[in-house]
Amino acid sequence: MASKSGGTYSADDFASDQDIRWCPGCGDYSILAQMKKVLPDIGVAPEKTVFVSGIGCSSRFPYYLKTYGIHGIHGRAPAIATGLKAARPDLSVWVITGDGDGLSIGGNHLMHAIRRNLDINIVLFNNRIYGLTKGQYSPTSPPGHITSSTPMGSIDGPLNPLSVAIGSEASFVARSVDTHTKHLGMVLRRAAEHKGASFVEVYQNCNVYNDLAFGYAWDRKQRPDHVVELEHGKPLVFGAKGDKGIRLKGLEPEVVQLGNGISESDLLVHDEKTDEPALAYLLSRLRYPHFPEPIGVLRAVERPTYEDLMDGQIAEARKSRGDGDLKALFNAGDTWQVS
Amino acid sequence: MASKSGGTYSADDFASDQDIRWCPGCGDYSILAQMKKVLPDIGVAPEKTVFVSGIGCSSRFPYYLKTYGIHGIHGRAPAIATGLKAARPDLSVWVITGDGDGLSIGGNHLMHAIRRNLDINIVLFNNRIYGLTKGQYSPTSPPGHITSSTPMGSIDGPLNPLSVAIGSEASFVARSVDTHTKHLGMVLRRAAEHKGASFVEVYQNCNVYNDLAFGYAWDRKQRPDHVVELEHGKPLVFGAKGDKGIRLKGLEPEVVQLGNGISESDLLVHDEKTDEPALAYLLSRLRYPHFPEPIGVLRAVERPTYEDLMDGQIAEARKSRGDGDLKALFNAGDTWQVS
Amino acid sequence: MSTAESQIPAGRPRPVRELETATVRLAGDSGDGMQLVGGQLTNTSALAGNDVATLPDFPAEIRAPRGTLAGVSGFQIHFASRDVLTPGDRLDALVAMNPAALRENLRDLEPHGVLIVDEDAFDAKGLKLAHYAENPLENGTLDGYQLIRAPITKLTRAAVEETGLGKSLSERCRNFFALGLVYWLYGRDPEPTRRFIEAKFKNVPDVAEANRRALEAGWNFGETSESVTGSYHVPPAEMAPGRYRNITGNQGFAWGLITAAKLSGKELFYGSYPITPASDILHELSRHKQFGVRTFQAEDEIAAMTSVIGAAFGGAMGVTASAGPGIALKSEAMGLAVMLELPLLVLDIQRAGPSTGMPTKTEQADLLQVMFGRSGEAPMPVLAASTPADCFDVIRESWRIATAFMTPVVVLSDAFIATSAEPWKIPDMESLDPIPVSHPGASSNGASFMPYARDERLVRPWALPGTPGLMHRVGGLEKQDITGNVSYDPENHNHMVRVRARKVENIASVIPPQAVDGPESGDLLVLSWGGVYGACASAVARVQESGASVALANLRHLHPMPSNMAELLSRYRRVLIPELNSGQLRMLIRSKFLIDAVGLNKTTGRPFSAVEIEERINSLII
Amino acid sequence: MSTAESQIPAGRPRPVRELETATVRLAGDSGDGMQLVGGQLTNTSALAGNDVATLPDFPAEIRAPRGTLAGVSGFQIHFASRDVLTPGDRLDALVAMNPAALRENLRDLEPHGVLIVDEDAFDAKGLKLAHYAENPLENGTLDGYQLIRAPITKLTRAAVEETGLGKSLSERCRNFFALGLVYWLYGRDPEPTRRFIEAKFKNVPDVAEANRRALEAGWNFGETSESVTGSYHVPPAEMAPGRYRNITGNQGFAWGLITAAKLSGKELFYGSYPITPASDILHELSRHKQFGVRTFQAEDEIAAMTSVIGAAFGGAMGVTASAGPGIALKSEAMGLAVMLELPLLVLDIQRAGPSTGMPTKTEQADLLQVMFGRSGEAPMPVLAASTPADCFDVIRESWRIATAFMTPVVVLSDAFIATSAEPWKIPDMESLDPIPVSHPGASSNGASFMPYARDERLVRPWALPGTPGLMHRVGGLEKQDITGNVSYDPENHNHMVRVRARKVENIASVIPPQAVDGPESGDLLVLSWGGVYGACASAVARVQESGASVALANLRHLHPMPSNMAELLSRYRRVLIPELNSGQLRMLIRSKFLIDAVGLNKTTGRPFSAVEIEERINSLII
Ligand SMILES: Cc1ncc(C[n+]2csc(CCOP(=O)(O)OP(=O)(O)O)c2C)c(N)n1
Ligand SMILES: Cc1ncc(C[n+]2csc(CCOP(=O)(O)OP(=O)(O)O)c2C)c(N)n1
Ligand code: SF4
Ligand code: SF4
Ligand SMILES: [Mg+2]
Ligand SMILES: [Mg+2]
Repeated sequence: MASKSGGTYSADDFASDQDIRWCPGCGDYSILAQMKKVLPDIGVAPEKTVFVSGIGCSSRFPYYLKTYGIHGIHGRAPAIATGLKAARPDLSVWVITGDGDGLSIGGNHLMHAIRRNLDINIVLFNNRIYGLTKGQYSPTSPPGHITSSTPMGSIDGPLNPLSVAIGSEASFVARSVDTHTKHLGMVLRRAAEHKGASFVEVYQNCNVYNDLAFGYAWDRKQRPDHVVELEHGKPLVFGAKGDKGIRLKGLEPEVVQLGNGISESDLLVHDEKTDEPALAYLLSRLRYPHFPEPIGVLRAVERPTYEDLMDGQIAEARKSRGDGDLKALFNAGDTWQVS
Repeated sequence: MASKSGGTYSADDFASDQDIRWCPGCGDYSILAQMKKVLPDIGVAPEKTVFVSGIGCSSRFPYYLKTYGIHGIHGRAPAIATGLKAARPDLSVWVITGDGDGLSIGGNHLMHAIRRNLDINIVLFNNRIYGLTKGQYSPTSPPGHITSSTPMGSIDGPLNPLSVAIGSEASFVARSVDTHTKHLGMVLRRAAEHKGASFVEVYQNCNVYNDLAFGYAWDRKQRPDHVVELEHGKPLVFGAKGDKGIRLKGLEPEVVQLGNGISESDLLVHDEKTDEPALAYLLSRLRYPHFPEPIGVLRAVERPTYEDLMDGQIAEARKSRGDGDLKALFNAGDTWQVS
Repeated sequence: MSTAESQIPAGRPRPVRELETATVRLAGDSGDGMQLVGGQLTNTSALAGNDVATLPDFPAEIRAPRGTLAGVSGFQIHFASRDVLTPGDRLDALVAMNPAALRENLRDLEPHGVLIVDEDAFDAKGLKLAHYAENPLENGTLDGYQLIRAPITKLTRAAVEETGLGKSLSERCRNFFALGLVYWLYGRDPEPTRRFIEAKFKNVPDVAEANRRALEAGWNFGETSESVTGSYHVPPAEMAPGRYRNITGNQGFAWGLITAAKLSGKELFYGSYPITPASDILHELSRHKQFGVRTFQAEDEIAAMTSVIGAAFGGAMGVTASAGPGIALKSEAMGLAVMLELPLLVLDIQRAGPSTGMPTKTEQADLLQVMFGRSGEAPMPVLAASTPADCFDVIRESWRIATAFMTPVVVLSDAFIATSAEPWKIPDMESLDPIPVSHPGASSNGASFMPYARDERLVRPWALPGTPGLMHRVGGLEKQDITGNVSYDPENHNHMVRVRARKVENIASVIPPQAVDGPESGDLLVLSWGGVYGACASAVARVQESGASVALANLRHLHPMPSNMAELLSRYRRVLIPELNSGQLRMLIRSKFLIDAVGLNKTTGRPFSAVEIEERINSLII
Repeated sequence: MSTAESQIPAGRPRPVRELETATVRLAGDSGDGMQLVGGQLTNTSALAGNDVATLPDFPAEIRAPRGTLAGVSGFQIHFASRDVLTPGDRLDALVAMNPAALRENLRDLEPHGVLIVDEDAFDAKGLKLAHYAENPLENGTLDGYQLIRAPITKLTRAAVEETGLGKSLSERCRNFFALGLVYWLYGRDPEPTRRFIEAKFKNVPDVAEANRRALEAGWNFGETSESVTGSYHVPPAEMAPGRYRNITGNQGFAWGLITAAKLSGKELFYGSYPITPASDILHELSRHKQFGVRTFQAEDEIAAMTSVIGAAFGGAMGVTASAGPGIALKSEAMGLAVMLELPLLVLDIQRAGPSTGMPTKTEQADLLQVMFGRSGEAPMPVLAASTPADCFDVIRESWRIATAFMTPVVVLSDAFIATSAEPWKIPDMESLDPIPVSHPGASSNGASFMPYARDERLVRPWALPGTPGLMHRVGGLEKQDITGNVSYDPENHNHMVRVRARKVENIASVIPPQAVDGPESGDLLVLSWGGVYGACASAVARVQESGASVALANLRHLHPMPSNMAELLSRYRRVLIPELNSGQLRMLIRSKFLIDAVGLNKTTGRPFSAVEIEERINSLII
């Protein structure tokens, strides 16, 4: 995250004058609302903030924020952001992408931006569908999903965005839900605060082409039983009555009922900061309906950012060789005088 | 793997007449030799076998085998192979790629071919360098690696090919070493036998631009202490004297000395077939010098292949609607007669 | 259920005016289902024996908020008792379901044209969203038109009340009310639409019932309302005998592909990545797996293109499609296809660019991209479809060329013909020539196979994996003539560059000479290609009637061009090339034939009207 | 260490022939280090005051097995006492380190030319690998040449014996033995090369010593061997006064970028993906971080291009480079850059295509790709460098245009000029004009900023993130004039397509009129561009000497072209356009100016020789 500008802002300071072009009821609205709430807390000036996106309903996001923004081309937002952040480390750079934009055409850029660990915040709106192009299945659509391009059901094994991010050496991985507004705000804030590439998956409802794809997490009634909210150092407890938990049997997680012999001390305790991401990976595998799906921060570890290392090498070069001098450069090696 | 043709072949049946264009001493030679040895055992006829590659030293591989082959364009071999296998499930299709071809420009195609689980065998020659273009660092080069494009050292966090494959939902993941010929042969055979997308990382020595990048595994003297050979159902034992092992402390692996109180029964036991790949992922994180690096098959589970599901839908459509009839298609819906 | 007779009152006599042609546009919010009822009006008009052409015009991919100008969706249909070549220039009738629709479309309505509005939608909110300071229904703005103020919302609600549908669901039926009214206005038989409603909503009988009632309520309103002064009759058109149906360009492509595959005894492998306006081809093909069609939704356009190369190497009919931005991504792999000399098709459904541009709007600005958008000398044949029905035919011709010459082929379409519909005479399979494809058989004599040996047309063999003795490797590196082995020999490369080009030029020897419509020589030749054909043909027909010496040549083969082009162009004093770009074909023609061809160019995202072309023609011949 | 004087015997008198020019090729196995010693010969020749031009010619990227024909690597140098424009047509002297090198290169050696061979390499194995049935040294094949049979391997081993290096390491010194012999032959001072050896091998003193000894042994062999009948002297050339150094085209690009960044007060962001022959620019730039250069090795060319767009939006000098296949991959993103109207440079180091083609060989076949290889109407300025030294200059001009007109710019080079070297007069910074770049400052008046408001040249402002009050969003969708908001308005799109084109055309108003070298009018104009310039200039100079009315125009600005082109072309009876492609500039010229320009085209992967051009000229003027 770029250095705080000290100024204090309100949500309105971040609202652009463009009328919003999402379908009524789209989950994108509530993500936008949370983002506007969170940006002032982060305290970076609007002019120091840049939102970069690809193509998709989700990728319209930058138009609705009164910051600098690039509505790029399909799948390339992480690469655009990489150039921007590497050239301008002073800026706070957000990447907004979708499950198609970020995991289909843009999967490779996402992977490389994450492994390079630039200090950018990547938010992937996962609605398990291609919304903008009217409802084809996406890399996160479940097997057998019937869509305009798969009338007999999808035959692709889906990707798990968090597993992909962890497999790409992510230093920060989190998940939240469009309708779980408080939690979403917290996760966005944590992502912004993290120094390094932050990857956030947000379950987003496309009520037109894939309504309730995440109904179990989207619906506040079902949520408690199908989602476990991670907290660093805390055991994995969930359930409407907070009476269920996750326990490890070797490497196998299992859902247990608390009480009669089983107490919180038996449960798996969350740790965002393990050197190796084995735990984060294991958590990313907990899927509905067999398990509650973890939301919150799965992993948050520090490692040097790409732009800091780049600045470091430039500084070092200047220190050891002095500021660049063209005359010296041109005259190095064999030269001769013609008079 | 495509159905056996019954015929029996020798290594020579798979040798093409092209003279080989690798540097003397390149690890590619021994991988080629092993491949020629293994192909006859697999028993697929040369004319039923297709090698598809991208661009790189490694990607010259298909020219040297007397099978069908496509030397494609940089990074796209998995996508070429996807079209070929989906259109011709009867063929045995191999993908040969490098750490640059497969993980840099081609990372996304690799990820998607793996998650779709076509029955193809992907062999990634990892020499941690761009050989063909004369030695720039690659996505697997260690941080700080000094190359022609990083005179002050690489600043990119590297990717771990096995972690990437596992993060992409791979049904088969394995690793071997160019000079460990017997083991390499075994791994290639296992990959071929696996029904589904097999991903194999081979440590390959580029003696010109990155000599001994994997010296600890390449050198038969050092190997026993820095590599652990995985066997399904067996504890993780390694060391020249077979006196060391890997034990799990919670999710943390640790190296232990066998004897005085510690026996093989305390060690982590390998299982290729867990439903969830948590173990395979954890193993992929064991890195030199802190740990011996696992070679052999990390994961091998069955799930339906893309082409079988596609054939299935076609068969189902024919069953329910009858063989495609153009007359019926054209005349469906509103039509009218002009006379 | 109730039949037309019982439900629709015979009604008191009203003047029925006879028309040769009528152009009607249904406009409303994207949520109002205008495209759906537009399709129905198209069908019933065709069933009534009219020739028809349509122009769907929906907003950019994404939904805009209800009632806004950005959210307006329109469907235009031109039906006539004579040959129809365009969706019509000016509107004889306009339906505006809300103020935004009125503001966006009124400009196209003829003076004294019929204007139907849902007056209920002209409330304060609706007017504000359409940036109307005051209500146009009240302030005389519309005096110049035959205004029909229908309380569509209220009447629809009333009509469907008994079905017990909720408020919002009932209002969803407004489009069928409007359709019913239009049906009455043009004397259309509502029966086929009743059947359609029944089929479409068979799982929700109450919705079906509601829509049926709305349709009838609309009809009844026409029958009874004083504000409807009369109706119109457009007699059937003269058409070649046979069975007809409506077809869109994308449907034509999809069906053309299935047909070409069958005629060539190949399995169709279609690898594509969704993109407007090409996605519908993928959707359509994925519905017909009983033909053995293999559809692959790739992770991106590069994968789509390379997967098709793999499939083609395997012996399938490999096809990919996209729009401009996706074609740009395919260009490197298209270069590989040129080098491998494998038969496959690349369909480019052009849309307004550059970059993301205006995804749902039409344009013809990818011609030079598909001609030259590859590294090195990488010639590819290029064909263009001119009408929705032509899309069906051009595919067979393209696949015939691809297989006969072992070359990838580009086929151009555009958003206009891809999404608009016209009557299509259903061919009987017997009338369609087979597409012969051959592959070398197994070889046992041990002699190594020569994948780049060529026949007299310079065509190499298509040897398939699985064939014993023909094992060979292909790749993107320059290859030695005949053997196909990698070669860096300077003379060989020089030779191969020329051979690849000559092979493509040789295609000119098998394509028909360019035909002209009109005088064999004269003052002006209008040279059209792709979707501009319809407007050009109508315009040329009109000026020909007025005796002008103007001919039309519609160029299907953009590369190579028919062998008689030079001679043909020389026979006219001037050549006019209308294009929805800045003059791309013109630049090719000028450089090839050194003639000072003039252009008519626009890039508004809309097709030409016949009038625009006619005016330009007149400016050139007087 | 020992000095030249002490070590090299004075030697007995030998005839020294004076030459105006000499062309020498050093050929051997790619492992023999021919490129290294070639570079040394280039330096010392330049230091001796000759003008020089070189042509490195190495095999495809990958190493071939030792001694094979595929593994032959050559380095050609042309040095003279007059202006040198090409690496030379025919060879005056050839060094062949093995039989394969002899077979591959002998054809280019002049009759009676000097032929130096390592006779030790002509053993059975070596001959077999070169497909020699019998030993050419024995069977009279070489009678027509001044054959110098040197036992290079043996003598080198002997010379370095004392250093105690192993056999294989000693043999690695053979190239310096050969160089020493060539130095004696052309009277070159070995001192600079001694210094070079010392510097290069400072960490391995024994290797340094060995190479030094090999160099001297070679010299001594020339001095003493009977088979060496004499030596040559090429006097210094007339050159403009100043300090000189040798520079390659890729070096010129790299240094030109660093210089342009400095002159414009910008930080250089270079995002690129390695590819032959562009990689060396990345390598060179990555060595100069003290200039604040930020080099980013992207995961692919698409990421390279889009990263540069991000950097440009951030206010950096964004530059990417590739060869044809990589440029194809960038094309979609180049279209975005056109839409965003951001200044950045795309360098295309052309190589032989199509597809992977012949990666290390030269060609000019990407011109049409960079002109048209984008979807929609996406005009971009295109410039081309003509010589290694020109590469340095063209970058400044391109960046000046990019920033003055807010547009991405394509700069073309090719494998030939990128890798060959020529003397370069080192500029003093004072002589280089600054490149003024301005950005709008903070705005507090709350009025929303208009990113697409334009000045009289139609240029929009470059507002940078971090500037209060100028927050704005850009993207690939069509944008409303002035506000830059997304717009689907038909007329707006039509307007914007034209504005983007006119803006690029406006560049013609600031570039110099096209100059010609030779008569202002006459029989023939040779129109050259890029790397063919040198051969064309020599050829034109020669025919001019013989009084022909032939002029040369070297076109740097390929788009837009200088405003006087039409008028200029009209002043010559014929126009000849030599290109290393199938006629790409010719097609642009023909369509723009409707003149029947003729071409001289080849695609062998090699540059033109002056003779080829001269012959074509003569065929046209007689
Ligand atoms: C190069 C290119 N290919 C394809 C498209 C068409 N396209 C636009 S958005 C999109 C998918 C969007 O899906 P997702 O990223 O999940 O976004 P959502 O609309 O669901 O928020 C596609 C295929 C395009 N604009 N550009
Ligand atoms: C589109 C494109 N970009 C770049 C290149 C240049 N290139 C060829 S191979 C290669 C990297 C090869 O590295 P790797 O895959 O590790 O193969 P290796 O040579 O190490 O076996 C690159 C960058 C190319 N041929 N095509
Ligand atoms: S299509 Fe779906 S994702 Fe897109 S705006 Fe509508 S509801 Fe949201
Ligand atoms: S460069 Fe390295 S990888 Fe390539 S052939 Fe030589 S040794 Fe092998
Ligand atoms: Mg989505
Ligand atoms: Mg490598």
